[in-house]
Amino acid sequence: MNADLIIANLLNPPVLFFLLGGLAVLVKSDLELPAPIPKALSLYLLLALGFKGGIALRENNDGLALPALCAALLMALATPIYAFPILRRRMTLPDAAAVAATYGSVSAVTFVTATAFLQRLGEPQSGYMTAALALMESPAIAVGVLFARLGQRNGDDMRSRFAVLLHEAMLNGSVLLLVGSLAIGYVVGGAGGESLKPFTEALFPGLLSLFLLDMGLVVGRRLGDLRRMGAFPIAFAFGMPLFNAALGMGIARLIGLPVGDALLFVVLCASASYIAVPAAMRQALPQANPALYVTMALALTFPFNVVIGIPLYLSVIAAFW
Amino acid sequence: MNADLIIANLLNPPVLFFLLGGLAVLVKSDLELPAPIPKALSLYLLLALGFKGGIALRENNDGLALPALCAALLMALATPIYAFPILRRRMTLPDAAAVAATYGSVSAVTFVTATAFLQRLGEPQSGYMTAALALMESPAIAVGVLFARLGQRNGDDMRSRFAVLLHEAMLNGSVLLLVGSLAIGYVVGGAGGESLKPFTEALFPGLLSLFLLDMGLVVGRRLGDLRRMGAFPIAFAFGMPLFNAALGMGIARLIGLPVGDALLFVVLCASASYIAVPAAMRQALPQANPALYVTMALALTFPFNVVIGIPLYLSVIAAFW
Amino acid sequence: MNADLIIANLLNPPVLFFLLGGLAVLVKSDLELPAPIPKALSLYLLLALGFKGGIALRENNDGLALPALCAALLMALATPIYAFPILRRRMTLPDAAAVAATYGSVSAVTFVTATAFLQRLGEPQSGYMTAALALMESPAIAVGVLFARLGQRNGDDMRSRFAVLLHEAMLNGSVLLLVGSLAIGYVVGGAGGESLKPFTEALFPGLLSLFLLDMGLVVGRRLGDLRRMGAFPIAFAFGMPLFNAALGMGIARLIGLPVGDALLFVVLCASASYIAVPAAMRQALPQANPALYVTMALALTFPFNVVIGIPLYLSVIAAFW
Amino acid sequence: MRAIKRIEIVTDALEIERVAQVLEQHGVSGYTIVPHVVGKGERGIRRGDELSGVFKNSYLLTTCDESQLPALIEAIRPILGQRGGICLVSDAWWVQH
Amino acid sequence: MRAIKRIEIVTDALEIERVAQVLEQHGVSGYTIVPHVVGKGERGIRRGDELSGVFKNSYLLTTCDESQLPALIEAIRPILGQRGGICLVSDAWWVQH
Amino acid sequence: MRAIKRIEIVTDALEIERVAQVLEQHGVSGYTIVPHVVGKGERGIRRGDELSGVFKNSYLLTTCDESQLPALIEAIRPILGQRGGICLVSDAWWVQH
Ligand SMILES: Nc1ncnc2c1ncn2[C@@H]1O[C@H](COP(=O)(O)O)[C@@H](O)[C@H]1O
Ligand SMILES: Nc1ncnc2c1ncn2[C@@H]1O[C@H](COP(=O)(O)O)[C@@H](O)[C@H]1O
Ligand SMILES: Nc1ncnc2c1ncn2[C@@H]1O[C@H](COP(=O)(O)O)[C@@H](O)[C@H]1O
Ligand code: NA
Ligand code: NA
Ligand code: NA
Repeated sequence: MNADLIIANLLNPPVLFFLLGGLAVLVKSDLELPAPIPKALSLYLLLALGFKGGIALRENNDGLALPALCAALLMALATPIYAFPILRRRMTLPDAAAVAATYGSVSAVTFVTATAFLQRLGEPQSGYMTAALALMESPAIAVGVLFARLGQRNGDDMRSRFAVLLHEAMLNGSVLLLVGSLAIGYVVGGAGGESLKPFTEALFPGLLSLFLLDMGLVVGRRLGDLRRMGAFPIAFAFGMPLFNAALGMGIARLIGLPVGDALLFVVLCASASYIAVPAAMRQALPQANPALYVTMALALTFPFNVVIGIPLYLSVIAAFW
Repeated sequence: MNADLIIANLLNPPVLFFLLGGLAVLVKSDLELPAPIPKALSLYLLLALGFKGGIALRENNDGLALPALCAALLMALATPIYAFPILRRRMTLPDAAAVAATYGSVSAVTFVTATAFLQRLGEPQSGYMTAALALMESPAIAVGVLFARLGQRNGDDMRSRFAVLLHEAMLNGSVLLLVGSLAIGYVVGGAGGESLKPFTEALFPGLLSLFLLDMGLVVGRRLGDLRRMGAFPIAFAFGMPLFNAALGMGIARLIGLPVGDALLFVVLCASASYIAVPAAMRQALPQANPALYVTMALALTFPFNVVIGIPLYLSVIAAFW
Repeated sequence: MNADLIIANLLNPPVLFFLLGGLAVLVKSDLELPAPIPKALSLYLLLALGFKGGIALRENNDGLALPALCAALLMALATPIYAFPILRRRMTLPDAAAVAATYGSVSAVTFVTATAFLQRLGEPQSGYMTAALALMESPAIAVGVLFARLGQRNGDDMRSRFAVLLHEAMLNGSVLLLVGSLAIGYVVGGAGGESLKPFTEALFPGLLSLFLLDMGLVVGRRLGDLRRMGAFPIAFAFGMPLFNAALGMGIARLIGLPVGDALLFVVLCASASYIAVPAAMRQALPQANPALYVTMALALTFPFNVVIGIPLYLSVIAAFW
Repeated sequence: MRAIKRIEIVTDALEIERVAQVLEQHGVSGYTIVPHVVGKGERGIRRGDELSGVFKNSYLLTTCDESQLPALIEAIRPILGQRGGICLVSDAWWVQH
Repeated sequence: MRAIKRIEIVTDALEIERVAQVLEQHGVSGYTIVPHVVGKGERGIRRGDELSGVFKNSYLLTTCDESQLPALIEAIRPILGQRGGICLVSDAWWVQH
Repeated sequence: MRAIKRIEIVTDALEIERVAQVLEQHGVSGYTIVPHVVGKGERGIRRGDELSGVFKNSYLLTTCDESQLPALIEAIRPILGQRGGICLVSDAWWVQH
């Protein structure tokens, strides 16, 4: 693999700010972004991402959108199906279901970081990958909860919760903002979106850096929870992304996605959700332990992808494409 | 009227984000902008609006500033005077007074949206219209409370509250920030304000979109209150802006305002306050029911103006000018 | 001295917004920036300042960095040493120690305002001055607390607190963010930092204006505390900056700093801390009275430096260089 | 001053709406909520998740007559049983105005 | 531990300053305020208006000696009468330190 | 319903972590914290400093059995003695779920 890409990624300001956040927790500094700022930044990132994606979706359609979206949906549905039986051997039913959903769903921030990395490298990317991101947020949640339901006695109670869950998964604020902004970007198009560019594009790398600084703090604080975790979840949190990345690469090659889009697709497959999934699980599977599934996604898979995964995947793609 | 303008307005990103906010409430999504962000955005809009207005006021003085400001003051004072007797037939004294004040005062966000719309159309606008906005915020509050006082027994108590109210109305944070930024823009002028442009101008459409997304959420949540409201307040909330718009157009024509400024003036006349007025009424008329006057201004008049009113008024102006 | 510079400074939008904030308190307006926004703005300023400083540090090294940093460290250590005996005559031991630390440490906002002023005047400045700012935040705190410890009986308790304090002083969130951003800017360099420029540079004057608006409000609210303060603290709060500015100028002349850097160095010497010091003192010297040391730094020394001090120092420097 | 029962409930912020509905069904005149509190109990620490905004508690304070208490408690108990949290009852006097 | 009276007041955030002033006039040693609480009572739901920042409640906790109580209550009652809200009094023990 | 002791503590936000540790050392089952409250006491007004983020209080509510109370109070007292604040104890009933 290509050490230059790893270094290029490590010299990316957002990644460096992420590491700074982690360092701050390590040295027990009291640095923190006060309460609603991280939430506001994540809304900004989704809005900007969706809006740019919508404009791109309209302008550049190379016929690969449909296969890419189908592949995305497929991966989102398949991941929990093959992950669940593995997880179930070592975890309780609700925990296995929640972790399976976590890895089938995606991390918008990992995607956004890959996007910023491609932009630095001057590698083009398509708007429909943002649509793929939106598409992959929810299906795995439904699959995961379905597994939990099938395995449980009190089906009645679960049935009523299932409706709540579908609603929560599809109309979760983050998903809605992403999809809505995508639609708005599509509707107004490039000329109509010009006036928003300073907001959605010029500010993007800066606000992403600030957000990743906070992610570093959040991840750092979670690292303590790892001690209470067995070897299995830790192995899974690194193994699953690598497996999914390999699978994703094969699919991307088959479809014929260009390099940039292939990386984004792989990153979607390899990433795990720590926003949409906990929000839905709280409702649908309150028995699942968030200290397990959130910590795996957030403290292990997320930093692995952002620091090593993205350039690693890209260097493999570059070798095979 | 001109359907193209309506469509142009509907393709304006801020308006689309407003509709997205409304949609989010409709489908019961949990999308929300966390607590102080909307407030911070509204302060930003006032600061940027005032600052740009101040610079424009200094640079471009076409002799219409004084008549425009006099007309603005006149409309702000007259509106509650003719609105009150109509309202009093169907409402309690404090409610009628509060609603009269609401419609005599103005909505800065409606004004700002009209401003962004004109900018998209390339239609010029004058700095003194921002001064008119500032001028129209408070007088109607004083008139409304005066009516309530005249109709009430305990004049003594009201007298002491009247001083409090005048203070609240004139030195309300929003009004002060707008006027202060206007003054600062005027003092530093175009060259001195250059360094703030990326903040006050380039970011403006983006932050306005974000704020209107939140306004859509707020309005959507208020829509439920409409059911408990009679037909009269609803009719008033649409009728009054139309009447005031017509009146405002006549005055703008008489003074000879150019198209852009005429639209802004009409929008000021047609809009209703939901920030300055509640803040003052809480002190001066605690007996008035905010579920009535805030809901009328916010859930009916505001969306009507932003979505339909602005392009409608402009198309009429375009026809007569 | 040069009246033009004073006026140029007063026509600087950030300074005008600072005065607007003070005015708002004076007229009892309810204008306020809601809770975490000021904190978020201060984090932004530190991040942007550090990042820009790091890039500048890498690109432009004129051999003056080392002497400048040594001089900065010296002033930070010396100031509390000569300030403490003067203060001790009229104040309790903990208060004298805390005030000594306050004036040995620095105000990042004053520094940033000087930076913006230089930029308006087109005067160049070096990246290592930002490093000097970071370097001067903590040492005075250690010296101040050492004095308090030497004068107190219960040395044992103090010893344990001293470790806590050093940690707090060095790894305080603000200091860490500044130093971390400096390091990141240095590592990525000019080309690597290009993508963050709209965030760290274009927005800077605007967000500084917004922050200074809030500082005006904060200072205004503190002015009431001055009445309860004797003449001595007030005299000290003006005398110490002037003395330190004179001393700083001499040192800057000796080292041969260019005009811009000389001003920044003088501003560091003349400014007093109201963020890092209270955060550390709460832990290390809880007996010291914040109504004394914070009010001196915030309500007297800060506005003095921002409104009069910066142009005054520059006009003297301009005369002697 | 009238003797009343003072009830405090801490539970998941999401469930507090359901608690409030139960109160209204039982004719309780009013309540006050602190929307975001940090807590520790059997389910570990709950300080509100920074990213997803979930896992936070709310605190609710209300009052009722002694006669209303048993029915109210029976209605609230299952919610707490499902989602965790506590309910404390104490004596107080209501200052009439 | 010393027996004291524990007083809780919920009212319009704006009026809480006036309540605090009344407390100080009556020589009450200290108090604690939760600045922003959501409430429901006779005047409907009050959750703080997002735009104008008005219509929100505050919660105040304080203590006094039994002897101070009657005068204090008489002073607070009119404020609550005008603006709404509640005042609860209960028994507690103050842990001296 | 089981009779328990209800304990409320208000002190510097920084010290509240130490108080929580003490509670856990004494086997207290749970607690709830309002992280940021405004207060007035012997040390003047504490409303949280806007710039440095210091000088703010937290409020903690917890419960214990009558038998645990004396030891708990002895452990908390020195913290309050050093940093200020109050500790109130009252009677309540715990609603079992
Ligand atoms: N003894 C207690 N005193 C005060 N609050 C408690 C207590 N036990 C539990 N809580 C609160 O109730 C929430 C849920 O409790 P649990 O279901 O036991 O995890 C906790 O997060 C605390 O906020
Ligand atoms: N029974 C109650 N228990 C707790 N809080 C109450 C109660 N009644 C009223 N409140 C609080 O007092 C505020 C004003 O009450 P009201 O004047 O009745 O609308 C409400 O918004 C609640 O926060
Ligand atoms: N009588 C009281 N009632 C309620 N809270 C109090 C009381 N006395 C003190 N406090 C709280 O305890 C904090 C510290 O008190 P002190 O150490 O007396 O300054 C104050 O800021 C208040 O929040
Ligand atoms: Na995935
Ligand atoms: Na109007
Ligand atoms: Na200094």
